[in-house]
Amino acid sequence: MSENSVTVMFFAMLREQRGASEAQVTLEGPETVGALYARLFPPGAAGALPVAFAVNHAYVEAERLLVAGDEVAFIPPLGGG
Amino acid sequence: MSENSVTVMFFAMLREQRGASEAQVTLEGPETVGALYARLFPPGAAGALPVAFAVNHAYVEAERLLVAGDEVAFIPPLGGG
Amino acid sequence: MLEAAGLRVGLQAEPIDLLAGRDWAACPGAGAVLSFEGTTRDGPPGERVLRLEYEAYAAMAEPVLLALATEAKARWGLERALVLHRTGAVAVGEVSVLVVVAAAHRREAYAASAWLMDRLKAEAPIWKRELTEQGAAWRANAGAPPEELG
Amino acid sequence: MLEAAGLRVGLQAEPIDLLAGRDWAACPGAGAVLSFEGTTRDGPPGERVLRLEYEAYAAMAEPVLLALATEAKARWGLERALVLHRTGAVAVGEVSVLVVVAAAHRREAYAASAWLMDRLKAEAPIWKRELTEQGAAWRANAGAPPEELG
Repeated sequence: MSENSVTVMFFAMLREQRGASEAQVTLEGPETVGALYARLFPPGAAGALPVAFAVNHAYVEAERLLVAGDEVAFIPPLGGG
Repeated sequence: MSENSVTVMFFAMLREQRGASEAQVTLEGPETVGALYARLFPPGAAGALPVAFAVNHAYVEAERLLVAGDEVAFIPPLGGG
Repeated sequence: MLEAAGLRVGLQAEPIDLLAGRDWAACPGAGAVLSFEGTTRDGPPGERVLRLEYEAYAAMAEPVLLALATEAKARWGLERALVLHRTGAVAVGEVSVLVVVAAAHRREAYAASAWLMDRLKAEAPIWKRELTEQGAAWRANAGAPPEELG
Repeated sequence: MLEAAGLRVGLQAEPIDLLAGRDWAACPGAGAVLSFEGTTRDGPPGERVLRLEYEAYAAMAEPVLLALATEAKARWGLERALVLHRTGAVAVGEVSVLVVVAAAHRREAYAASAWLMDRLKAEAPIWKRELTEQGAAWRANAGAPPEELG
């Protein structure tokens, strides 16, 4: 784990696409959670989904800047209930 | 039971006032269910209550004319639930 | 107890069995099963409720409940509807009324159940006498004057 | 499972016990106990549902459910609120979610329970994969786009 990395959690269809339920990802300088998602799941690419974002178990806006050690989750459309 | 009588059912506080849960009452000529109630529980007398009326197990208006053999019920304020 | 297709209503002196009612209502087409229990609530100190006593005009109350359940089933497309009401003495904490509805989707279940309870309180010929430390009194439902009926 | 005063929420792989949840929620101050069960609905012939599979972000979902229950309790003055959600495989007819609320009066119980289900579907990080005769597919809740969150 690099000094500037975050933990990223993948669920449901995103987990299936990645073939992994979590990953350590090194931040590219100051990076927002929205930018990180676009980097990992490029817009227009197959499987890019509308998602919500969570950092450290709470919903956040796409503009939220990440810091080393954050637990990041991309939240695809929910199906609970 | 007279040829021109109805069965009257008393419930809750009306039953307690009458000291009976039902009675055979002879109709006084053409009589509505509202008139019968006013006869048995005179307005202004202690215990006269706002009631609804049922004949043969269905709610009816006070103006409903009674016929021999009807099962009449005076329905004091409800408390089910 | 009265039954019709997908409907069951009744008065009973015995305690009400939530699980039996719920199991009767659940079915493959139901995505939502909603069980409402009205329970005897205790009062504050000095007005402790000892028990309730329910009196019903059974020959009329069961048909009224069946008519309400029939209307709810048609109006909200319910799969099943069950309404059971106690008669006689009901202790604090016991269930006096159980309404279970099963529907494909939850919004219909909530709307139908709330409507059934509203109409039951306003239309079912059932009376309640409350026995507290202070004595006994007949308790009428708020918002259900008999003038609304008929 | 997370607990706070009058609140209990949790994810569980085991079947949900309605009666245990209801007994936990019932209390002397509650005149209304409302139990919502979301059940796995079968599809029409040719689209028969074999089972559902729920996946949850447990470290986030339980706090989200506790926050929702806390808000509902404060907003409607509930006595108790319980929210349990299954994870893993859930067969047709089984309960995937149980919401039990206990309140002094029924109107608060209905409003709080319906609100809790709406918010759970829109906010709890839980996903559903449906296995039918036709294959498997992730099923998103209607009206709960992730854009609404954050």
